[in-house]
Amino acid sequence: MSNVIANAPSNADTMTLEKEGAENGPAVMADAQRKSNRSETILYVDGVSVTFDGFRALNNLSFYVEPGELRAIIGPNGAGKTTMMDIITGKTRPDTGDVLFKSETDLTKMDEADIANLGIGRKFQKPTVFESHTVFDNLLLACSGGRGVFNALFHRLSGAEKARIDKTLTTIMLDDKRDEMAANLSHGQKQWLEIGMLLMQEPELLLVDEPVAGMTDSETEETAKLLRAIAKEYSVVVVEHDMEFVRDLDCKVTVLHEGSVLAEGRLDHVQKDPRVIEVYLGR
Amino acid sequence: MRNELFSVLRRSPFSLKKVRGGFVRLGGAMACLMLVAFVLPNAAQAFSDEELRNIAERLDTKSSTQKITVIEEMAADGDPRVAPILKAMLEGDLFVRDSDEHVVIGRKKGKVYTHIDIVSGEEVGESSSKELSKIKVNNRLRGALRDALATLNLFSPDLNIRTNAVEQIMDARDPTMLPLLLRAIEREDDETLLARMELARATMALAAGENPAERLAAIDVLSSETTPQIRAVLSQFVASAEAEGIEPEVLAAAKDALNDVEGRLSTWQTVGDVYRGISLGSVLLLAAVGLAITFGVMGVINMAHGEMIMIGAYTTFVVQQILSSVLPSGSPWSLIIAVPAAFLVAGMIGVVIERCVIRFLYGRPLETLLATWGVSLVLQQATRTIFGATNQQVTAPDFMSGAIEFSTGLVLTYNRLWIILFSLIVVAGIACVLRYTAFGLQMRAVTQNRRMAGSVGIRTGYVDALTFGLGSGIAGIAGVALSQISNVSPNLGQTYIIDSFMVVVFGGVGNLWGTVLGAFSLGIVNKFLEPFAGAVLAKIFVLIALILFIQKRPKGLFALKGRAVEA
Amino acid sequence: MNKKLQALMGAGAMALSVMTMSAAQAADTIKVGVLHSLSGTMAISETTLKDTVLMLVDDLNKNGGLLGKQVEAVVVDPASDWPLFAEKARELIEKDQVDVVFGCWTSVSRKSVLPVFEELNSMLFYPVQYEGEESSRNVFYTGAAPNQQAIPAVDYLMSEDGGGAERIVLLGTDYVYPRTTNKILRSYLNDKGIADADIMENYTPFGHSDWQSIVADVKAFASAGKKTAVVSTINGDANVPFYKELANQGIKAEDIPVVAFSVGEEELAGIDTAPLVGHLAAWNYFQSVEADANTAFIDKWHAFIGDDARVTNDPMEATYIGFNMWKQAVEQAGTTDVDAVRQAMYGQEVANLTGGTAVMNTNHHLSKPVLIGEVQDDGQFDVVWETDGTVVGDAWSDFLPESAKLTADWTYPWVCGNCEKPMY
Amino acid sequence: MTDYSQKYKMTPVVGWLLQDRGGMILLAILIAASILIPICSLLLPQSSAFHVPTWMVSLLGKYLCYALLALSVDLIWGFCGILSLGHGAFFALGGYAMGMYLMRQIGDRGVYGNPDLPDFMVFLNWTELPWYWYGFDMFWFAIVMAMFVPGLLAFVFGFLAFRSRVTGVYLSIITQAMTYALLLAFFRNDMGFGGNNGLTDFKDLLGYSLQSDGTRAGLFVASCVFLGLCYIVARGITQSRLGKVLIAIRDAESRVRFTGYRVEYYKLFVFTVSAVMAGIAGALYVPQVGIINPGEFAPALSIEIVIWVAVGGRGTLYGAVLGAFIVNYAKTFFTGVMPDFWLFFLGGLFIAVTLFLPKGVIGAVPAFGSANGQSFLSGVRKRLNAGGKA
Repeated sequence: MSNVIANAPSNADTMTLEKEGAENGPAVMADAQRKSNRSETILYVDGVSVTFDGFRALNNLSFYVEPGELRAIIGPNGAGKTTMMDIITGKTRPDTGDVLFKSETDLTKMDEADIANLGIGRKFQKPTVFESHTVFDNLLLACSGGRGVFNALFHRLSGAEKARIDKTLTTIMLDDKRDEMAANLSHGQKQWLEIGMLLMQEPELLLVDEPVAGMTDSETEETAKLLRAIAKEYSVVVVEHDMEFVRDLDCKVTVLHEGSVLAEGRLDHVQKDPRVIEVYLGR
Repeated sequence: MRNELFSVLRRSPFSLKKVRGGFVRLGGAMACLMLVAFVLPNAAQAFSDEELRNIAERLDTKSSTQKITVIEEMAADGDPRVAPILKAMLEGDLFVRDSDEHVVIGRKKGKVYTHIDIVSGEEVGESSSKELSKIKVNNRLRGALRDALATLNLFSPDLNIRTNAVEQIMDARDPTMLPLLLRAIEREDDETLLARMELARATMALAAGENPAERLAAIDVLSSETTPQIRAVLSQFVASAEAEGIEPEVLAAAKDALNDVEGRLSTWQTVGDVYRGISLGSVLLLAAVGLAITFGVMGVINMAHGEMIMIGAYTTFVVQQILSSVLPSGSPWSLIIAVPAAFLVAGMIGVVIERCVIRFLYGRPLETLLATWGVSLVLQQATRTIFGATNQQVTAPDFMSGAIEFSTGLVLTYNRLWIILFSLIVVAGIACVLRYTAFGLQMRAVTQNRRMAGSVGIRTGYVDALTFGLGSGIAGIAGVALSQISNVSPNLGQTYIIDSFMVVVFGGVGNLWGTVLGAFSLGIVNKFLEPFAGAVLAKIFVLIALILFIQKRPKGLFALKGRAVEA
Repeated sequence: MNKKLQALMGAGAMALSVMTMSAAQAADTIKVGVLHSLSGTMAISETTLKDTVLMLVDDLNKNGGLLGKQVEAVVVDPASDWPLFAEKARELIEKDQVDVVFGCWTSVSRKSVLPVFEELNSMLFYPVQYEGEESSRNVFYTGAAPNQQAIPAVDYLMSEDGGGAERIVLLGTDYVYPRTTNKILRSYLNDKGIADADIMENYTPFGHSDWQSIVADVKAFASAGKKTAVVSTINGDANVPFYKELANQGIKAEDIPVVAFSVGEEELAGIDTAPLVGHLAAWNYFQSVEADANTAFIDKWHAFIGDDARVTNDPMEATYIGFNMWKQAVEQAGTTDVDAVRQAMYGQEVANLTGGTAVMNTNHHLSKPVLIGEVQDDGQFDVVWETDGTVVGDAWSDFLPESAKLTADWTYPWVCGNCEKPMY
Repeated sequence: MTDYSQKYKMTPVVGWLLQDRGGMILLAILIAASILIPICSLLLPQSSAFHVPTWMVSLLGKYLCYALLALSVDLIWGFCGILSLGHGAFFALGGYAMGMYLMRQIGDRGVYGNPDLPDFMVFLNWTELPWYWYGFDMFWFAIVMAMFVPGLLAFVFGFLAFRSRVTGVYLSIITQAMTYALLLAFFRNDMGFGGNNGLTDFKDLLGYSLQSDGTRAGLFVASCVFLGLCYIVARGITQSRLGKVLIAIRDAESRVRFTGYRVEYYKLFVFTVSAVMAGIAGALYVPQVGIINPGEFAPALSIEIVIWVAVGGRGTLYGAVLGAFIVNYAKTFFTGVMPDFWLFFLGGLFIAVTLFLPKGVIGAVPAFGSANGQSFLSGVRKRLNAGGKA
């Protein structure tokens, strides 16, 4: 009963999708470098633009994330960070451009649930957990496995699932809160719980939107540690304002500005880029 | 297409005439027969005073047939004193005085009637209604009277009276009137009226015409005109011609003319549908626009919105009651005063509701539904307790009564025209308040980010109360307008509440222009469906279309896009 | 133990105590149930009838009551909610143990309570004109049946005095009364030689408020050259906007007369009638009729309600007739027992307010005169035509093939509301 | 607080029922009522102090149907945040299915004595039964239809609406539009459902006369049983992982989506189940009140249902049952006792409950405050605090 529902579209489907994407997209330049990039990437964003009522939120945005990579994305307000996340996770459809997962699956044609089941987890800017559920239930709901309606109706908790939940509870430092209502957690704890829920989904790619906003210094430090630990197992993209935190992450940084990539590289390298200085300090 | 429409417009002079239908009437026919025999236009005082008095006294009979005979006799000699008598009779002002059985014209002044002598036209006493017995008229008599008056008026020195008489004769389409009309045409020197007379002649000449040439000429005159009456004349002619056999070229010409007229009429029908749709839309808009603020801007699911409209309507009633002793009936002032009064009353009640109930419920939109539903029940019952459950009468001022009627059959009633205009003024007013005033700015600030607004020093509670008051007040103003077309009863609000929500949701919550466009498009769609599907099915189709439309655009016509929506 | 059970028990106890109380009171008073909506959509019409019954009860008590007892009115509010009508009827009969009920306005409310009255063998007086096609042992219909209203009205329209209409528009609200009446009328008109092409039928939803298109259609239909008249079975709320539109589009009574069966003085109270003079209504009663009984009734009504501006109307007279007939029948039977009163009802005569007498027939419908009135500019009607004598109300219309076969007669040896042959 | 490891070892149904104090009490009352009330009504003499009069049995039966209807609304509104303002439509459709069966049972006992056609069809000169009336002379078919038709409508409507992600007030308003459109459609005589007068004058059900006290008691018991069963089903749904997903959807719909659940399927499932329950309530309601007419589609009725739930306490299931009883009993009581002023009381009750008892009446009872509803209630309290500062 439990594994009836297929989560991802079949391979044949994704292949055709990919072909269409390749033909239609602007990336027909047949650039060898790109091709090789594509075959190795876990996330491939190319030439993506989107407009809201005349406002251009993303403008020909392209970047790539390799498997196992920890990537930080920074940028001033309105740079398009959250919109980019929306596009990757299927919440918003781009006007033009390609978004490929593991070089083969076209994400622009799928909806949130499909993308989530494909192995992309997302943490919101504002911590979003199920406040009316206990911490345990929050993790249980996120636990990978059948997402079908009847599957859920007749679901019985298995020992393996329980063990995984316990393990995650330890990872996110909420062991003692397992039966607490999520609504009663502190802001930082909610952030962790949300990260824990992502882990329960067993994703291949984690998108984390401002994980330390509103956290105390010690919490921020713990969070950085947590993310670095996670990054050992999964590919992680972190969007953040907090430079100190990004420095703590110690990873490659992409700077967004007005909907496109301004600079890319190590943090200290990027910080020396005059355009980045201009954007951050110039105004 | 545009040329065609243009030519249609050109060919149909916008002859503004007082509304009138009209058909062949037996009484009219007989009256005219007599006229043809005896009429002496401008004959001065054909009756002696005594004769007139005697003949008028014969009106005091129960039999309509006898009354008609008398009316015809009176009208036959074209005595100028007859017209006022017949006019009084038509208006139900002709009485028999019980004391001396004289026929007098009675003019009501307060509780007493002033008696006016029918011969001299002077006041000859007064009495209460008990001493007078009315000479009763029914619809048959009214028709006869009107035709008799028309023939008398055909030679009146007053151009307007003559014009009306011609229209009346044209409506009656009675071939026996033709000789009279011909005589009138000879004397007429007003160009416009002459054209109308020629047209009237053509309607009669078609059937009565002696030879093909006369008929073809008549058809030619008729085909230039676009009215439902002409269509009826032509189609009757075609039908009888086909049955009886007639010169083929005349029949063909008549058919062509009929097709022309029908084609132009159907264009006008479409124009009429659009107008009626806009008119329905303006009513929906007025009903919904207050809700666009309380629900659209503030997010309160305001089930008491309908009751605010009702309060506005009742305020109109009360204002009229208070002013009725001061102002003459038909004066526009009571309605004009009612507008700010309704705004204040409904607005104040709105503020009270906001302060006492709704302010505790911000952030719980669904619970506002329950509380305002309770408020609506209480307000309905309160109205019922204060004013009673029955309809109250709100009178229409003169400027809102009647209609502009185009000869093409299109009727634009004044009350609808004013309501369309009024709805646009109200919307423009709200738009200005929201856009250009400090209060509008504060209001937008509070609804977008309450906490932030509070911290920059806006008194959010104050703004909330005023905003809700504004929405309620505007609903009250809508009540003033709706009292002119609907019944003023405790159920008034319930009639409009569902439609109002549909309009706001269809347009997109929080968008004033969406509400405007939503109201007008729902109105027009409804009115276009109605002729085919009937009123009930049209409404069902509109509802289903709305449901399907929301599938297509889950946030209404004008939805905000982007991140802001769910933040 | 728990709240709900307690509440339940409480409800039960309350009901029981009310019942025992009413049993105790039954010795002293005769109870009359009043089942009219005081809230919701029908309150606008029905509230007046509740007040009428209260006035009649008041009057009766002032004159010494009935059978030496005081009469007590039990008023409930069925709130224009049809299943609630059935619930309240049951409550009145079983809990309050009323001897008779005056109530209902809409057909659906009557249909809803009918099984209750039949099951519990109680008595309902229904005071409103309706579509007929019903006969119940337990209901007395004191309003007009279609042959007491619609058929005479159409006769008048087609008569010389009425304008000699040759084309008829049947406008109605989309429910049973208009549908049935119009069906009967169509069949009747066909008999009279009016072809289907000259009949236009149009139905609108309840509370329809936008009449522009329909009035325009009527004008177009009337422009064909034949004298056209409108028969309106438009219900309640929708009438005010209809007449306002009619007035504004300038439809004059002498051109296209409109005769209505659901518009009386009360409905016109919300409209400025000056532009509507000459339009018609058919009823068994008009306030304007000059008769001593009527003047006395109107004065009493004004005194009771405390407002001289309030009008009287046909359903009020029907209530008046029904109430007095019941009173006489109770006096004759010497008891309020339903079966005895029912037998005493047949042949019972009550003077109409407008002159003449109304007689209760064994089909539970009245014989009454039919009046046609013209709207006047003061919101009243002026009678322009009336039947020579009284017209016997038909439970089953002669103009519907299936019902023409049926007879209603509740006296032995018939004792049947819908039989083709006598039953014994 | 709750030991999940313990809980999941038990037989699930018994397990979560034991956890559910309010539900246990409700079921106990239902069982007691279904035994005691028929006895008190049928066996005890009229004179007995404990005799329950027939009208009371019918009245309670009617309340039970309303309670089931409220339960169905609470299932979607309290647990999934779908505020349906058109649930009366499903109730009425269920009622019509039952009404059609009862109508067919009349047979030739109608006034026109036509064995094939109901009276209103004879009267409209219809010569044969419309196709959609076929099969309704069979009880089982009518019962299946009473569940299938509302379920199908809910499925189609829900499929469209949830797929397009129509949420919040937009959803509420289109459900209202749906029931309003059905109201207008059923008013039409041409629809073949008796127009405004609806279906009435029923004689018997499965051969038992509807006028007899025994049948009334039987219908009452059936109402108790179905309310109990539907309660158990509803509780089962809310206690399952699916129920947790529903609550999660209510609180944070997009989070659920990003967690990989197909929110629209979940909503569709629970919406359909709820509509089926409403249909059952309608089917039980009609034989007890003796009439079904388009008035049941009235948008105002659907709003009232939501109010029952709110008064009782949203998101608790038994609260909805309690709310339906309180409001309807108040209505019965006040319309009889103070017919001219009862709307003041009812309106006042609604305002007072929203202002002072945001968790409904059940939330005011301390023993229930901590049950399943707790999380919801604390959420409300928080929002109240946030909003109340204005």
